[in-house]
This record gives sequence, structure tokens and C-alpha cells, in this order.
Amino acid sequence: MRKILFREALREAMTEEMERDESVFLMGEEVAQYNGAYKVSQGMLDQFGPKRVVDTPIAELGFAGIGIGAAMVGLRPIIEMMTFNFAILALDQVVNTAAKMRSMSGGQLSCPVVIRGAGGAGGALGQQHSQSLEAQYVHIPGIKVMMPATPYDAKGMLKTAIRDPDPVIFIESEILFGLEGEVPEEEYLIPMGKGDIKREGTDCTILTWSRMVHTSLDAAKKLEEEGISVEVVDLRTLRPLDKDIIRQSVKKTNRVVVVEEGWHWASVGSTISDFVSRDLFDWLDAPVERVHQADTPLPYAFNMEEFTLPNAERIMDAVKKACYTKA
Amino acid sequence: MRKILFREALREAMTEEMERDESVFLMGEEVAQYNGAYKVSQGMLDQFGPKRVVDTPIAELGFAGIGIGAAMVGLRPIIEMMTFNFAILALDQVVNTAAKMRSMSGGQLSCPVVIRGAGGAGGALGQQHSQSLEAQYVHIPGIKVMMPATPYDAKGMLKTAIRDPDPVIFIESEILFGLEGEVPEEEYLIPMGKGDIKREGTDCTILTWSRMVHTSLDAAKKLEEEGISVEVVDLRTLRPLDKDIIRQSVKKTNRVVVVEEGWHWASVGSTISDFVSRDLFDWLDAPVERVHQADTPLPYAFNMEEFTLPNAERIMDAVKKACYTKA
Amino acid sequence: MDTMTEQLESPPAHEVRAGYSEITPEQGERIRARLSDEKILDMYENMVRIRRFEERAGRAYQQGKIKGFCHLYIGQEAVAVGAMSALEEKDYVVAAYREHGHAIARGLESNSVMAELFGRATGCSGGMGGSMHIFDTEKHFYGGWGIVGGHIPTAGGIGWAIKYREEGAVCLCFFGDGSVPQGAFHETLNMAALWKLPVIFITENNLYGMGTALERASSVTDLYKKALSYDIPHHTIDGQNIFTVWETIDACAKEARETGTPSFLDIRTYRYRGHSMSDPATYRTKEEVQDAQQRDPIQRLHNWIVEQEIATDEQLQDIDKAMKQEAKDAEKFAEDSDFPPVSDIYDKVYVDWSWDIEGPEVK
Amino acid sequence: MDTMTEQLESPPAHEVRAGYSEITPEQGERIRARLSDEKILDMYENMVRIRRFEERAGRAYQQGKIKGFCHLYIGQEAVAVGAMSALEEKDYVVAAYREHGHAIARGLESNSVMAELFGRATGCSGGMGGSMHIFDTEKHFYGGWGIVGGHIPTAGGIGWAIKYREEGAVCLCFFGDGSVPQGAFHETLNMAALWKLPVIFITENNLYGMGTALERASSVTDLYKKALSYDIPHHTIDGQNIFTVWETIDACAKEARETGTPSFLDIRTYRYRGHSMSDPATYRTKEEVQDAQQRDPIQRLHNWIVEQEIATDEQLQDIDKAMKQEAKDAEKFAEDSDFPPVSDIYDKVYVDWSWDIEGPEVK
Ligand SMILES: Cc1ncc(C[n+]2csc(CCOP(=O)(O)OP(=O)(O)O)c2C)c(N)n1
Ligand SMILES: Cc1ncc(C[n+]2csc(CCOP(=O)(O)OP(=O)(O)O)c2C)c(N)n1
Ligand SMILES: [Mg+2]
Ligand SMILES: [Mg+2]
Repeated sequence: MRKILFREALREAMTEEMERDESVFLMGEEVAQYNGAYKVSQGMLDQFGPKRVVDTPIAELGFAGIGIGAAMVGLRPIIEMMTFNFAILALDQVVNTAAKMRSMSGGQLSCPVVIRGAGGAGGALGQQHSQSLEAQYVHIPGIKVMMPATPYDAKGMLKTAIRDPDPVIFIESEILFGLEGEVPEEEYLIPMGKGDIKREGTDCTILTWSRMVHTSLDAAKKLEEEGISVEVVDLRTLRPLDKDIIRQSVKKTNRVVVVEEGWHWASVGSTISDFVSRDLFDWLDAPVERVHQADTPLPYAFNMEEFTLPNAERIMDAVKKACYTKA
Repeated sequence: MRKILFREALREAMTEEMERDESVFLMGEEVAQYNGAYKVSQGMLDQFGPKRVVDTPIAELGFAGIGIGAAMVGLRPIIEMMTFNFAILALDQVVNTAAKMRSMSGGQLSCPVVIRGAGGAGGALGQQHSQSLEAQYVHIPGIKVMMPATPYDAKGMLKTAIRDPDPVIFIESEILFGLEGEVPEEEYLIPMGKGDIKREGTDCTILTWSRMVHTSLDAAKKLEEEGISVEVVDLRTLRPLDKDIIRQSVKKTNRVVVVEEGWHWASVGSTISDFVSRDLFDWLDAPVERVHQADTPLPYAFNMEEFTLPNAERIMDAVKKACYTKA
Repeated sequence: MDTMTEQLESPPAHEVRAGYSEITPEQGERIRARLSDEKILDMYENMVRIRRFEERAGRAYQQGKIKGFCHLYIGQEAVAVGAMSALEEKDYVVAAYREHGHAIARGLESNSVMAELFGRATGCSGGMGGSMHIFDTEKHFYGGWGIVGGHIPTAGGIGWAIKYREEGAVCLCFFGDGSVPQGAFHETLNMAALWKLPVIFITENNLYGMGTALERASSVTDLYKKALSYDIPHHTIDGQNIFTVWETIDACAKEARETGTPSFLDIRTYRYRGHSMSDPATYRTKEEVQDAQQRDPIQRLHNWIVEQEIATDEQLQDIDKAMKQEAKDAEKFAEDSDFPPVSDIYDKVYVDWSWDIEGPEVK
Repeated sequence: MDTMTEQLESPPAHEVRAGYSEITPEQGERIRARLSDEKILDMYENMVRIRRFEERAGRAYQQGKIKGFCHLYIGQEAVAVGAMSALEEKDYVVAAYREHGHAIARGLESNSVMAELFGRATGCSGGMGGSMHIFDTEKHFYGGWGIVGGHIPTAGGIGWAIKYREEGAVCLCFFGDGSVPQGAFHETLNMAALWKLPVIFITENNLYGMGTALERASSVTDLYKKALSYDIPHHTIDGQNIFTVWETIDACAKEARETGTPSFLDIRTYRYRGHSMSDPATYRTKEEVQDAQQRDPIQRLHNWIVEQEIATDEQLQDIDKAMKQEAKDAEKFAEDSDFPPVSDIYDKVYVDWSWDIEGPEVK
């Protein structure tokens, strides 16, 4: 199969959906003339013109709100946040408008908006540019949250997100933009709310998403050499959560490690761990283990960044801890 | 002992600290001439004058940032958010400035600011005014989070928060402002990071905070009549968490219910449940039970509000479930 | 358009109060040339409809039939009615939490709005929104945000959609003087101006945001100066003169529909009641309120209609009686209506949901 | 003050480019009456120091010694140096992420700033902040936010503290033209004006925010119009003339220190390089950049100094050599310095922490 980059997969998704549906447009900082801060939207201005590929001023609250408003009356905006660190400025519009519009209007309205952009650490970008903030969205009923890990998923999931009638937060790991992977020419969609087993195994289940899928796969490979068979489940959609795929895997392995890139208090990892611990209480042979960023802002110094983020080694330790704990 | 209202306890805390320390001041919407939207600051303008009790325009991001900036150079601002629903607008200033200032400056700076105000549901206030948003803060390293449940705690905790050298988020349940309780005349402080056993019991531990402490106490009382002895632990500080008090109680009861007013995905309740499930894996005789708001925005219709929020009955059910599950 | 839009170079806002402009003979002539007697009586009726509705809502609130927050519009009726009277069906309206009047002026039925205040299934938002969240998509009415300024970007987005789909419509966005300091205002006005979004941004300047007088919240009280910094047309007008409101909105709306040009209006008005039902409004003197009531928009139109012999005093009294009755009937309608089924909680969050939304079971 | 602050009623920003004002004989006389030759040479040296520092930082970045984001200040030196030269010790400075120049102009040592860029313990922020987070509390320098506009409220807060403690100081707040559309700008300027906070809000208007030209981001390109809507003094000046910057800041600072009056400056300047090290800046023509370089602030001061016989061309060349050496030494200093101990991660989050901050163990 042909291989393309993660950023190209995202671009194809947007391009195909914009060709298919006149009401889809892309708006955000530097998406048009500059071809995207991360070149996700390269060439799209040329193809669709300035009406549908729109550069904005630096005003995240404002243009997110404009996208949400346009969605309320039937358009299907894709709002690019250059990074989700900046999207905090727009959080009120997501939490208090997009997520609540349908409920507040007694079901009259919907907000088919996609808010997408880069998340997670990016490599020595320092405290304000290196945050994994999916917890801020997973907490909120009324929105859906997707985070792809491969070019294949990125394309199929983004197409689904654009067609979804509800507001979708779509977070792309900054470090994955340059990742290459197989993507078919033919159209496909990846359903909302469905996880994917990225590697099968029998001894332990790793539950993870986004960039940490790859770090987990690395760890799994190395663990295989040590005789431990790890199943890596990529959750892909974080709200709603694919409980079935978790149940199936855990009932097989009885041991779980939850891996997330960001902080761990009141986080997505904590809620998945909590779900497993309670829902599968009788199936667990060991406490759920967790791997996550240190509970501190992420500093610039190169040794510190390395120290603070999850890596394969730490995941391996956690898996071993889960596996060597006696039932 | 004399009894005063929750709002009066908060006011006493602020007043005493402002008398003690010239660098403490209060700023927020309607705190001065109007005496506070919830009358927490009643009379404070008269006592301290307009230099230290300051009405702001409606500009949460701006005045939170002004408070944080003033704290960076040594003042000790108390910033009142009329409610934490509106504080979402200021979240960037909390997450990207206050929480990170010390780390970004290599330990040179600190931000001794308190951001306080009403949280939680308030009684038919509808979707945008009824949110329990503590998860947004507990997730973030660099800040501390406190939520008192009684007038006694409110006063002692707020005084501690004001003296604390780090940024503190202090959320007061809107419904508790009118609660009366014993508060001594003499000065006292309640340490940061310490929970409190509000009722002793032996069969099951309820872990909770803020308004749900009272709902849990109600449930515990009724359960006593049914022969179930419940320990109610008021966590009080949510970041850092008092792990010791949790451990002690759970090792005694071996059964746990986590009760929170708000949503449950990626929430404070989920993280506490996760902590218990993993840290006390061998001590649990049953899966942790959780009680929380329905995973939807909270609508206005009176029957719906009642339906959606946790109540004593549902807590009782959860305790029974935890207790009747066989070890 | 110029005659009606002199810029009041005003002293501190509380001195200006509601501003003042008589219905001059010239304005009267212009109006009679353009508006039928029927339309004028309609506008009168609508103002009275709103006032009687609000009075009844206020009482129902005191009786505990309406809960939560309830912000009455009494005193400001000429703004909503004057503005909506200049709209066409295709146009849009976005408003904040003090929006019962806007909803009724836009054509929502009293029954439907009252039932919403009572949290009933027959309310326009199915009882789920309440006083602060009055929506009616058929009427293009998006009325209710509890977050001050949170709806201003929404209006920008609707303006964007109008332009994108070439609808040739306009979107009115109503907000208070207290909302102008919010960042959302600034960000949206810049983009609306930059992209020529057909939105009329309307400050209903009642001189207070809760208990805070405009001059304690904004470093400029001549709010038209805000428009200077975005380079959009602006007008400062008397909101207690319904014809001035109508003429201004009519002109701005035509311009917006045709060319996309947004505009900014500082409409001086006054709320007679407290900010919400729980506010005794002690931050204003009795004299100030009485003074504002001297310029009551309904009374003023009443006098003019009689003077112009469009209707007699008696006929207008009849309208008043009918509106009192309508409000009473609306209350009865609301009380007789059922609360929505609790299952709506789950049904009305997502359009497309295929999972178990967790929460108490519906029995 | 009036002579130097004519308001340029300007066409679209990209046509104005960096603006232009010669050092006229009158200005030269004023300057020589107020600034010693030594001070003038100091200002020259500081501009050169920054330029050579930035060139070196750019090279080090390309060699992978500096990582993440790195935004060079080359071309804008006269703004930072002119402004800081008007400050006293007690004054404060707040800047965004393009702040190496401001830090150096404020008196931070090249070594300390370069080491910070290299992430070393000897950096001013202990290596933890990097290029975007240059802090030095002793120098009252608060220099580095990665969130566009996020530091504007901070400056307001420092202004608040100055006033609260009656320090008689001023706070300078630097931000780009691209930051003006942010809500934080609007909210802060309103409060600063309302409460008379002694802050000078300085737009370093280099005509672009990343690849977006000002006229594509702001509906007004004459940014002084923003000040009209808050009723604060404003000046539009040529940022490539260091004396104009100095005179303007000096006057505004005095006013702010004495009366608390804030002000707003639109300082026209130009960045020669891309937005950050990864930006090839293809959105600008070569001609445009060359044109801007014709007005190079260093060259201009160089010529004037020689013409005024304050120093010879040769002497200035010596300064240049010394600054090149200083930058080179700074790089060596940085490279020779250690990374901070990873335990700093835990030690430098809270002032007062008594619990186990969870994360990998420090070995
Ligand atoms: C973001 C936000 N901050 C604060 C509040 C509380 N609040 C509700 S209405 C109001 C005053 C608004 O005044 P104005 O905009 O003038 O409208 P008016 O009530 O006069 O119609 C305030 C402070 C809120 N609802 N949202
Ligand atoms: C809130 C936020 N949005 C977007 C960005 C990405 N970004 C960084 S700098 C920049 C351009 C800022 O331009 P300007 O304010 O003119 O400053 P200059 O770079 O020209 O000095 C953008 C969009 C950011 N860092 N923060
Ligand atoms: Mg008002
Ligand atoms: Mg710029």
C-alpha cells in the first residue's frame, strides 16, 4: 500500500470532505497563505480559495466561537488550533457553548464543528508549549474527543469527525506529524468510539492513545524478547470510550498498564484506570499500573524533558511490575 | 461555641488576613460596592476602602491575570470569581502563567495568589451556571486546590490559602454559603493537604468533599439505622491529596464509595477511585463505588436537576452495593 | 440616516442616564410615511406584551414558580421591539440572558416563553433551558447565554454563515454595557470588521452591569469609541424612542444585508428593576429610577399615538387589558404543562450517540 | 513631546513598512543636550551586542545546540535598547517570546541569556525556561510568555502593584502587532486606563504575526486607534530611530511614574529574519526586506555618531569586534556549563510542598 505522512493523511481527510460537502471549511491561524504552521493544510488555499481556507487573527476564543456559531446554523467548520496549549483561551466556547447548545435548546440545535490541532510535547518547547490537555475535554459531556496515532487512523478518524453531527475535539500529537504509514487510496471511515488493537498479546494489556501508542509498541517489542507478551490497545476515541475492547483484552490478560503522555491527576489515564479497576475488579490479577509524565510543568532543559516524559523503559518496568505481582 | 454562616466564615478569614498583612487585597466583580454577589465580602469595602477591596469590570481573564501579575512581584491578591463557570475564561492565566511561573523562571518567582469563588450547582441555574469544575485545576501541577465543606473549615482553610506562597484555587459550593456552623473566636489555621474525618465508621468509607460531605453525612445517618457504619472522609484539599487519611480509613473499612457532585470522566472522583484501587488493591473487599452527576449538562427543569445530581438515596445504594459485594 | 444618529459627546454615563430624544414632528412624518398605523399599533402592542409578561414572570418568581435566575427587561422594551420590527424572516437574532423581551419581540409566543421559564416541556427549549436559554431555530432566535459576552462570537459565526451561504441577511447581537470589557467583544468585532460580517452589535446600555455603573467598568463611557478601533460604523441613540431604534436598525440592517458591513450601536436605555430577581438595586437612587421612568418608552409612544390620532386612549387601554390577559393565560398554560420527561436529559445531549451515557436510570 | 509624535495616518501597514524618520538636526541637538557621549555609545554598543548575540544564537540553533523555538530579534534592536535606556532600576519590564534583545538591553549578561538558550544551569532561568522564558527578578525583568498576549495582564498586575505600593515606577510591556487582536489586550488596556496603572503598552509593530500581515489580522492598521477606545495617550513612532524611541518612552515613563497614566505605543519596526528559526519567511518579498534594511537602526546610529564626531568609524568597528567576541564567549560559556540537576524539576514547582510529587525517581 502507498505510504504517506501523518500530516498528509489529515490533509487528505479535510480535502476529501471539503470536496464532498460545500459546508465544510477550514479556519485557523496560518492555515491558508502560510500553508499551516505544521504544513497540515499545505496547498489547500490553492485548491479551495480564501472563502473556504481562512487565516484568522490570533484570537482563539473569538474564532473558535465563530466556528461554533457557524456550526449552530448548519455549516461544518474545521477550526484549527495551532496547538491545544492555546486552545485553553477558547475553552469557554467549547465547554459553555458547543457542549451545551443542544441541551440548552432542548434538542433543537447541534454544533457539528471539529476543533483540531497539535497537542502534547513537541521537543524542548518548554512549559507552555508541551501540554497534553485532553482531560480538559474528556471531562465535558456534550463533546466527543478523538486522538489518532497513525496516518491510517488520522485520515479515517478525521473524516468521521467532520461528518459527525456533534462537536468533536481532535488532538494530533505534534511529534507524529512527520510519521509515515500506509494509507489506502480508497475512501474509508473509522467509526467514532472504536478502539483498535495495535498489537496482540496475552500477558498484559497496555491501554493508551496518540503518541504513546508508539512508545508502548516499542516497549512491547522489547518485552517480547524477554518473554512477555503484551497487547497494545489504541483507544483512539476518548469520549465515548470503547469499553468493550478494554473488557475483551483485560479478560484475556488480567493485567493492565495505562500509558499517557501527560499529567496523571484527574486525567484520562486516571479515569481509564478507574474504569478498569471497578468494571473488571474480578478479572484483575494485579493493580493497574500507570505510566505518565512527572507531575510538574515540562521544563526546557534537554535532560529534564527526557527525564519527565514516559519512555519505553518506564513502560517496560510498569508491565513487569504488573506481571510479576502475584495474583 | 458561637455559630456563623459559611459566607461569614470566609469573610472573617479574608478580613483577619487583610488586617494582618497589608499586601493582601480582594478584587473581583461586585465585591466592593455591591458587597459581593453572594455577600461574602459584605462590609469589607467599608472596613478596608477602595484600594484594597476592588470592583472589576467583567473581564475574568484580565483581572485574574492582573492578580497573578501582582502576586509575581510580591502582593497577595485574593481574586474572587463570581462563579467558577466564568473562571474558564481565565483558565489560560491559571494554567499557563500562575502554575508555571516558578518552573519557567527556574525557581525565582512565586505566585501567592488565591483565586476563590462559588462552584457547583446552585439550584435551577441551568447548564452554564451549575458546573463542578475542580478537575480543571486538580489536573495542573503548580497550583493547589482547596474545597471546604463547613464554616469551620472554610475559615481555617482560606486563611491557610491566603498565607500559602503558591497559587491556590479555592472553590466554595454556592449552596453552602448559607450554612451555619460552629467557628471559634480564636484564630486557627487548617493545614494545606489534610483531610478530615467528618464521621467515624467501620463498614465502608465515603471519600468526598465540599457540598457532598453533607449529602454523604445524611446518607451515613440513614445507613446507621439500617446497621451499616459509614466513615465519611472530607478530603478538603484536592491537590495535594491527603493519601494517608485515605489509607487509614480504607485499611479499616475495606470498602469505598467516592462521591462527587460533578461529572465523572477524567474527574477528581475518578482519580481518587483510581488511587484507592491501585494503592490499596490488597485492602479492597469490593470494587470502589462511585456516585456522581449524570454525564450530561445540567438542565433547568426542576425534575431534571433533582434527577441528575447525587443525593443521599443514591449514595446509600452505592454503599450497600460496596458492602454487600462478597469479599 | 444622519439626522437620527448624532453622536452624543456625553459626560459620565450616569449623568446621561437614558439619553433623550423626543419624537419630533419630522421624525413623526418620516415614520408615518414608512410605517402603517397597523404596524405602529403592533409595535405598541408588543412593548406592552413584554411589559405585562415580565411583570407576571416577576410575580411567579416570587411565588417560587420560576427558579434560578430571572432577569426582567422592564424599561428596555423599545430596544427589542424597535429592532425586531426592522427585521425580515431570514435575519437572525442572538441575545444574552435578559432576553424574554427579545424572544417575544421576535415572535415567540408568550405561552412558549413562559412555559420555558417554568421549566415545562411546552417551553420553547423544552423546559431544559429556562429563563436564560430561550431558543427557537425556526424563528432564527438564539437567545440565551449565561456567560457574559459568550454569545458575541456566536453572532460572528452566524454572520460568517450568512456571508458564506450568501443569504443576504443580517444578524443582530444584543449585549449589555457590562459585556463590552470582555475579550470576546474585542476579538469578534475585529474579525467582523476585517471580514465584513453582516452583524449589528448592539449594546443595550442601561448604564449598569449588575451593581457596577458603566463608568466604573469602562474607561470610556462614550462606547462608540470602541467602534473607532475597529473602523466600523457606529451610532449612539436613545433607546427609549422606539422609532429611533427602528430607523437605525433598519438602515444598518439594509447596509449589512447588501454589503456585509457590520456596525456598532450604543443604545441608551434603562432597566427599572434590579439586575435579577434577587437584586434590590440599592446602588441607584430612587430619583434616578423615577427620572428614567419619566421617559418611559411605552408611555411616550402611547402619547404620540393618541396625539397623532392613530388610536384613542381607550383603544390603547384595551390593548393593555388584552396583554394583561395574555400574560395571565401564559402563566396558566405554563402551570398546566408537564415537566419534560427526565429521559430528555440523555436524549438531548448528542445528536448521534451509541453508548450508555452514564447516570441514574430512567424509571 | 508633540514634535516627535505626529500620528501617521497610514495606508495599509505593508506599504508603510517600518516607517521612517531621520535623526534631524533638531532631534540631534535635543539628544546631545540630554545624553552624554558615553550613554550614546552605550546604546550603540547594546544594539550591536544584541545583533551579534542573535546571529550567534541563530547559528547555534542550526547546529542543534539550541532547541525548540527560537525567535530572533535582528532588525528591531533600537526598540528594546531605546526603551530600556529610558528606564530606572525600580522600573519593570514584561516581554513575550522574542525577548533575548529586551533581556540584554535591560542588563542581563550575554552569558546568562545564552546559557538559558542552551538549557544550562547557569542560564538566568536555570536552564528550565529556554529562549521563550528569560526571567531575572533582580533586574525586574519578566521576559517570556509563549502564549501570545498572555503576558499583557501580567504587566497590568505589575502596574497594579507599583500603584498599590506607591513605588513611583513604570512597567513596560512589549508585544507584537499580532497580539493586539487577543482579548487579553483589550481587557487589560481597559482596566489599566480605568484604574490608571503605570504601564506603557508597546506594540513592536513589525507588520507580521508569523506569516500574517497586519492588515490581514486587524481591521485597523493604524493601531493608535485602539488607544482611542480606552482614552489613553498614544504615539505612533519610528522604531528604527533609537532616539525617537528613547524620547517617547522617557516622556511616557515620567508621566506614568508621576501620575500613573498608562499609554499605548505603536512602534514601527521590522524583523529581518523569519518568525522563528523554522520559518523561511516566503510571505515577504526580498525587496521588502532589503528596503527595511536600508533603514537599519544600527547603521543609522553608526552614521550619525561618526557624523557628530562622537566616535570614529574605527572605534565603532572595535565595538563591533568586541561584541562579536562577547557573543562567541557566551556560546562557549553556555556550552561549558552543566545542565541543571533533574531534581530541579521537583524543587522548582512549588515554594512550599510537603508531599511526594509523583514522577520518575531522581537517581
Ligand atoms: C463571564 C461572566 N462573568 C460574570 C457573570 C455574572 N453576571 C451576570 S450578568 C452580569 C452583568 C452584566 O451586565 P450587562 O452586560 O450590562 O447586562 P445587563 O444585565 O445590564 O442587561 C454579571 C456580572 C456572568 N454571568 N458571566
Ligand atoms: C495564544 C497563542 N496563539 C498562537 C500562538 C502561535 N504564535 C506564536 S508567535 C505568533 C505570532 C505573533 O506575532 P506578533 O504578536 O506580531 O509578534 P512577533 O512574532 O512579530 O514579534 C503566533 C501566531 C501562540 N504562541 N499563542
Ligand atoms: Mg447593563
Ligand atoms: Mg509582529
